[in-house]
Amino acid sequence: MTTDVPGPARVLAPFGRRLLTVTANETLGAYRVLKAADPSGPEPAAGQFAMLAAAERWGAGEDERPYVPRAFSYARFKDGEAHFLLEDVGPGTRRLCELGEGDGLWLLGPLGQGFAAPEQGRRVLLVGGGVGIAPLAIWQDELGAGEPHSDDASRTDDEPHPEPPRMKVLLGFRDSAHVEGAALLENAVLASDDGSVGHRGRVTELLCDELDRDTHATVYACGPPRMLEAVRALCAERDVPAQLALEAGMACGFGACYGCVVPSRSGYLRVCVDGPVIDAAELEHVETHAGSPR
Amino acid sequence: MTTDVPGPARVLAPFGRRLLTVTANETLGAYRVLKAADPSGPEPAAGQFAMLAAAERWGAGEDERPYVPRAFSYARFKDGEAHFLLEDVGPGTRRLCELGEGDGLWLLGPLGQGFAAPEQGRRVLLVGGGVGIAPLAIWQDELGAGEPHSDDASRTDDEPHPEPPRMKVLLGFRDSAHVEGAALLENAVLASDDGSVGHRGRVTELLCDELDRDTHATVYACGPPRMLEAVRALCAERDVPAQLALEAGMACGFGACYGCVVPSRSGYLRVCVDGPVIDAAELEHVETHAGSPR
Amino acid sequence: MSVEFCGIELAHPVINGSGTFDAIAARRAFGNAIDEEFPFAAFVSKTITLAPRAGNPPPRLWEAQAGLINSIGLPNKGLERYIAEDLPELARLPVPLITNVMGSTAEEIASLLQACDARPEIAAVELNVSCPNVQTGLDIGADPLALERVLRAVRAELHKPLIVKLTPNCADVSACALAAQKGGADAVSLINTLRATALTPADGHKQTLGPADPWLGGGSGGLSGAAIRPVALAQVAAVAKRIAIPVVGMGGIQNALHARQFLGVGARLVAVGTESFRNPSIATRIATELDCVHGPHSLV
Amino acid sequence: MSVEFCGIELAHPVINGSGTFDAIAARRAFGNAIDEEFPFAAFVSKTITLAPRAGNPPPRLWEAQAGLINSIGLPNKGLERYIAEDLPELARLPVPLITNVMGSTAEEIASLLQACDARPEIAAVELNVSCPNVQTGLDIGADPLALERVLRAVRAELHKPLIVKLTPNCADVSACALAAQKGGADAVSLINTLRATALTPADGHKQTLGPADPWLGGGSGGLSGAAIRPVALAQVAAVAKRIAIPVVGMGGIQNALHARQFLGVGARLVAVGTESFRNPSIATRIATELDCVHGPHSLV
Ligand SMILES: Cc1cc2nc3c(=O)[nH]c(=O)nc-3n(C[C@H](O)[C@H](O)[C@H](O)COP(=O)(O)OP(=O)(O)OC[C@H]3O[C@@H](n4cnc5c(N)ncnc54)[C@H](O)[C@@H]3O)c2cc1C
Ligand SMILES: Cc1cc2nc3c(=O)[nH]c(=O)nc-3n(C[C@H](O)[C@H](O)[C@H](O)COP(=O)(O)OP(=O)(O)OC[C@H]3O[C@@H](n4cnc5c(N)ncnc54)[C@H](O)[C@@H]3O)c2cc1C
Ligand SMILES: Cc1cc2nc3c(=O)[nH]c(=O)nc-3n(C[C@H](O)[C@H](O)[C@H](O)COP(=O)(O)O)c2cc1C
Ligand SMILES: Cc1cc2nc3c(=O)[nH]c(=O)nc-3n(C[C@H](O)[C@H](O)[C@H](O)COP(=O)(O)O)c2cc1C
Ligand code: FES
Ligand code: FES
Repeated sequence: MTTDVPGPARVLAPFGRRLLTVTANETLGAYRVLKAADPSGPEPAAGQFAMLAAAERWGAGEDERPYVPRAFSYARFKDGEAHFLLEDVGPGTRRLCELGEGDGLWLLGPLGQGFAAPEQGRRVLLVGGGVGIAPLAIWQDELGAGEPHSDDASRTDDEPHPEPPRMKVLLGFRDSAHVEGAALLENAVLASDDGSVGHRGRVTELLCDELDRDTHATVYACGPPRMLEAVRALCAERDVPAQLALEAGMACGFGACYGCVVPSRSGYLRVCVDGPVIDAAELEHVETHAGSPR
Repeated sequence: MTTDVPGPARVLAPFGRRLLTVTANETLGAYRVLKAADPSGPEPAAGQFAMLAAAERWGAGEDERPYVPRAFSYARFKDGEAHFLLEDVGPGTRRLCELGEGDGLWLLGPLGQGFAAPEQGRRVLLVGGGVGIAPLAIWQDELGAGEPHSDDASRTDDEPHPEPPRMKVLLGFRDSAHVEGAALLENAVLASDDGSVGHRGRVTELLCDELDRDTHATVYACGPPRMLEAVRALCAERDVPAQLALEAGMACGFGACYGCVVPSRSGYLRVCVDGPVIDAAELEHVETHAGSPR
Repeated sequence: MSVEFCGIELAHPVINGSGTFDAIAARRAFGNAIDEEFPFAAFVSKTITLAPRAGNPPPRLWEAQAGLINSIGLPNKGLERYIAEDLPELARLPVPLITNVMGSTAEEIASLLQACDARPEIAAVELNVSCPNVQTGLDIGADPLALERVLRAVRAELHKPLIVKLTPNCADVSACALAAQKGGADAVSLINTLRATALTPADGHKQTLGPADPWLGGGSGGLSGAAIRPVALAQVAAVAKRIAIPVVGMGGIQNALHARQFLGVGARLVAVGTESFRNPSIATRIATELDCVHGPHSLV
Repeated sequence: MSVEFCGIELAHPVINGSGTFDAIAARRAFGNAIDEEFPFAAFVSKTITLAPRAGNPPPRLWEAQAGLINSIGLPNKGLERYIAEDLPELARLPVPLITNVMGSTAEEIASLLQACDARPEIAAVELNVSCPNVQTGLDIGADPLALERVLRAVRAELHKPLIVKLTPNCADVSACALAAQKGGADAVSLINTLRATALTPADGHKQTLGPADPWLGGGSGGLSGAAIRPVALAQVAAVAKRIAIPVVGMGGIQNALHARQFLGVGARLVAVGTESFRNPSIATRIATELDCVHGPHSLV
């Protein structure tokens, strides 16, 4: 749903997990887009996530894992349907990737702290790596892609809507199978490690070029920790505000276990309640060993 | 396969479990008949059993059980295909009942001590209760049902075959859905707890009548411990030899864990190596609390 | 339907395990819903120490077969800030508050108890003598004599119920429970996590033969969840048989059947820990099911 | 590819856990195949005591989540018949024999060691000081001082390697391992099963609230299998760091990855127990895979 004014960055979750029904599981190159009907669930803020578990056979994989639920960013929320972008990296994601229409999905969410609106006038740079593009997609939905949207045409209210901020989308992927995930966002400039599509090399090289051109921007980034660390460093050097959507191994997702911490200037932060979106200025560096898969 | 002379009561198992392919899973009233191709496996002796586990999702049921494999009597072995009669009583049997054609099945077997041939001239009484009829079916196959078999007609060797022993088959079930399992044997006289088919009451009442008529018989029995105890007592009072196929909770099936014991006159016996078929004379009583489901 | 525990009236017999539910963080995530639908009959706070602790470096979690290994390292803001910042928040909860504390000497414990004694928001104190994640030298909870001695030294500081949270990593937990009773405990709780470890997987599922690299930032940790339930049930049964004071049983409880087993072997209350991570409102469901099927818990 | 263990040359580093494989029963089930395809590099026999023991009444097994609880109760024919009847059979195995013994006093242990010393069929002795299923009063294995004292008293009776099988049900297993080393052990093995229990399910999956009825004939038992692996790995790592003598690591090992983890934290050998129940030839597969992927185990 495209709204021109971003909502609050933290939407509260109902207490207790909900049993949703999977409506679709679509292949998107190397990824899957899992969709589930969540008619009673609140619309999440961009950058928030949910804890997911299959209703059946969760505790059934290789080595009898997964046991605890897994965290996934909302990639989109449309007409009471939640979309998640999944990459199969282990038993939990594998099990979720297996789900089909009609299967049950436990969801707890929306959780965590989402993206905050850019400072008026600053250009928006969305920087995503791999499956980390997911929260940027829903953020683009919220901010407006900077392109006309078909459903905007049907709007009849005559209130003036603020101009959507100028936006540039920079996405990096491993190879051409992964690049297909970029379809989740509009108007993306691409990089690939193997050069199969777009710039051969890292997405942070594209970011560097952008910032060299003009630092009057707010950066929103999500991806592997090493990429986020590069983004952080690039922005810090240039005094560009950046919001990073971090990952960490999680058990609960709602601040109960203290398991998902990353170091910050003010001590350890729990990614699930203090993040996942964290102001880059709070971090001395991005922890690369917090138990996330990348 | 009908052979007129029963083979040895213990056929050795190859060391190591084998991965079989399920060829059929047929409903038989309240039971399932699971068939799997075992081309390299030896033909079991009647009364022997195998340890079975599904190749996938064993460790995946309710409460993450089953964990160890489960014991099942061979109900039939025909042209390199093993048949098992299953009753769903818990997570292990449930998982096996779910298997379909083409699914993988781990099998270790044949294991244990089977039935010994009857003393020359004695009438054979097969007494089965519920899913315990399974080993009696393969035993009837071995002994010959006392009826002409179609494949006997094609025999061309001109050796005289000994007369198959006179045989009576007495089977008891809970209700009409379970009675359908009787189709596994030929010429059975039936009893049912609810009187829906055959004698209303216990199969041991039929046995009692038989023995009152003529004690010159050998009894082969398999079923719930309480039934076996009644069989044992009836035969002991009348000096009728009886072989009982016992059950006990098992972890290994090959004598390794000492978990499957039942008390006997000479101390605890391991049902998996000293049985499952045990001469009733060795038992003071049939243990009812050995961890079997009935 | 309510249950009496050390003179405190609880609505049902299900509480949380210390360190497995943060009511303040839950309010951030779920808003007022958490107060309206609070799942536990009492709230046990995470272990508090005199001085603030940062806790262990990440990673702090490892998922095991039917269990979870944690190496959290008891991060907490320290007694002073707990009282100043957290107590007012926790006082708003609709259930009694049990504050869990840990000290490495009798003096430290005495200070912690004194401070808790002075605060009316706190209904009872749980003393953690068992946390395997922290290097306190020796676990006093594992040595019956040391445990009794420490408790005798500090007991007078607290005029409220004192629950001693035993360590399961000991030779004879019922001897430790008896020592706690002799030392003046009003109740014991168990089990805490079992000492455990996990190694870093080298390139996916291959593990090199070289010297092994521990996964957890803290080096080793504690195992909780379903995997430990048979051990927990044995320890709770052994303890309940040996002592007269009430027992809080926990360790891998996932549903009402499990809760009933712990109550059946003699626990007065049960606590849910790791299962709340999988299903945050599971305690409500357990309490409801305990109640539906079997009526008043006074039966126990 | 072979590995040296207390002066004994083994073909690979995988042996069996005592009481989890019966070579004589296996011969009845599998015939000579068992000798030709024997999966272990040495065979450890089930615990033998001076007098015969019947073991516990059934049921003796309970399946837990990713684990197994047993309450076997150390049934065995006693030393005399073991030597007369079993030794000749076991001597036919293609691998060295390690006889596991248990005694409740130093005198009993001394007699057991003397008898084993006299038999050339026996390559080494494993002394079980840890079995939680049997009421020997206190487990000597859980008390470092008692353990060292007993070992000193008996060590001279045996002129062969002595492996002490530690109990995991103790406060500090590495202190016990050190005591074993001081007492004259040539190696230690761990972990034995964790004390655990299970209750009889009342009408299917409902459990009544009344006093709970233990499922196991022996009342309580010991947990083995996958569920205990994180605990086992932590104990083996702690012990290997503390002592100089070799360590036999076990507890929930199911595949070569797990074996490599135990070797990685410092075990010289690994033992497979419960997993053999699920797959009797798994040790062969583990040994092969250890070998294929990583070459000589002398690397360890
Ligand atoms: C806020 C947030 C948002 C996320 N959004 C997305 C998303 O939109 N899409 C997406 O695909 N992913 C997302 N992730 C990552 C996702 O949660 C993980 O990929 C997932 O949890 C992996 O689970 P698994 O069982 O498939 O793999 P695991 O086996 O759990 O492996 C994943 C990584 O965890 C570590 N690991 C391995 N074994 C264990 C173990 N036993 N215990 C603990 N750690 C282990 C390793 O580092 C491994 O690479 C997000 C994570 C967070 C925190
Ligand atoms: C030699 C032999 C031959 C057999 N032949 C057949 C056959 O031909 N067909 C057939 O259907 N069955 C047969 N059985 C019985 C079959 O093995 C059991 O029904 C099966 O093991 C049950 O497993 P489950 O997981 O379905 O049920 P479980 O949950 O294991 O329950 C079965 C019974 O085990 C006990 N139990 C419950 N929970 C546990 C637990 N956690 N741990 C241990 N015990 C528990 C209870 O008494 C319960 O009723 C045979 C058994 C033996 C020993
Ligand atoms: C992540 C985590 C953190 C914990 N923190 C504490 C703690 O701070 N203090 C304490 O006494 N116990 C702590 N525990 C132990 C639990 O309270 C409980 O005793 C244990 O987890 C067993 O219960 P369970 O299996 O239901 O989780 C913690 C457990 C976990 C899993
Ligand atoms: C059924 C069973 C019987 C056992 N019997 C003995 C025994 O007689 N002596 C002994 O020292 N250990 C015994 N053990 C312990 C094992 O040797 C081993 O230490 C333990 O099971 C952990 O390994 P695992 O998880 O691989 O089974 C037994 C274990 C099981 C499961
Ligand atoms: S995942 Fe449990 S505190 Fe963040
Ligand atoms: S099942 Fe293991 S000894 Fe019989």
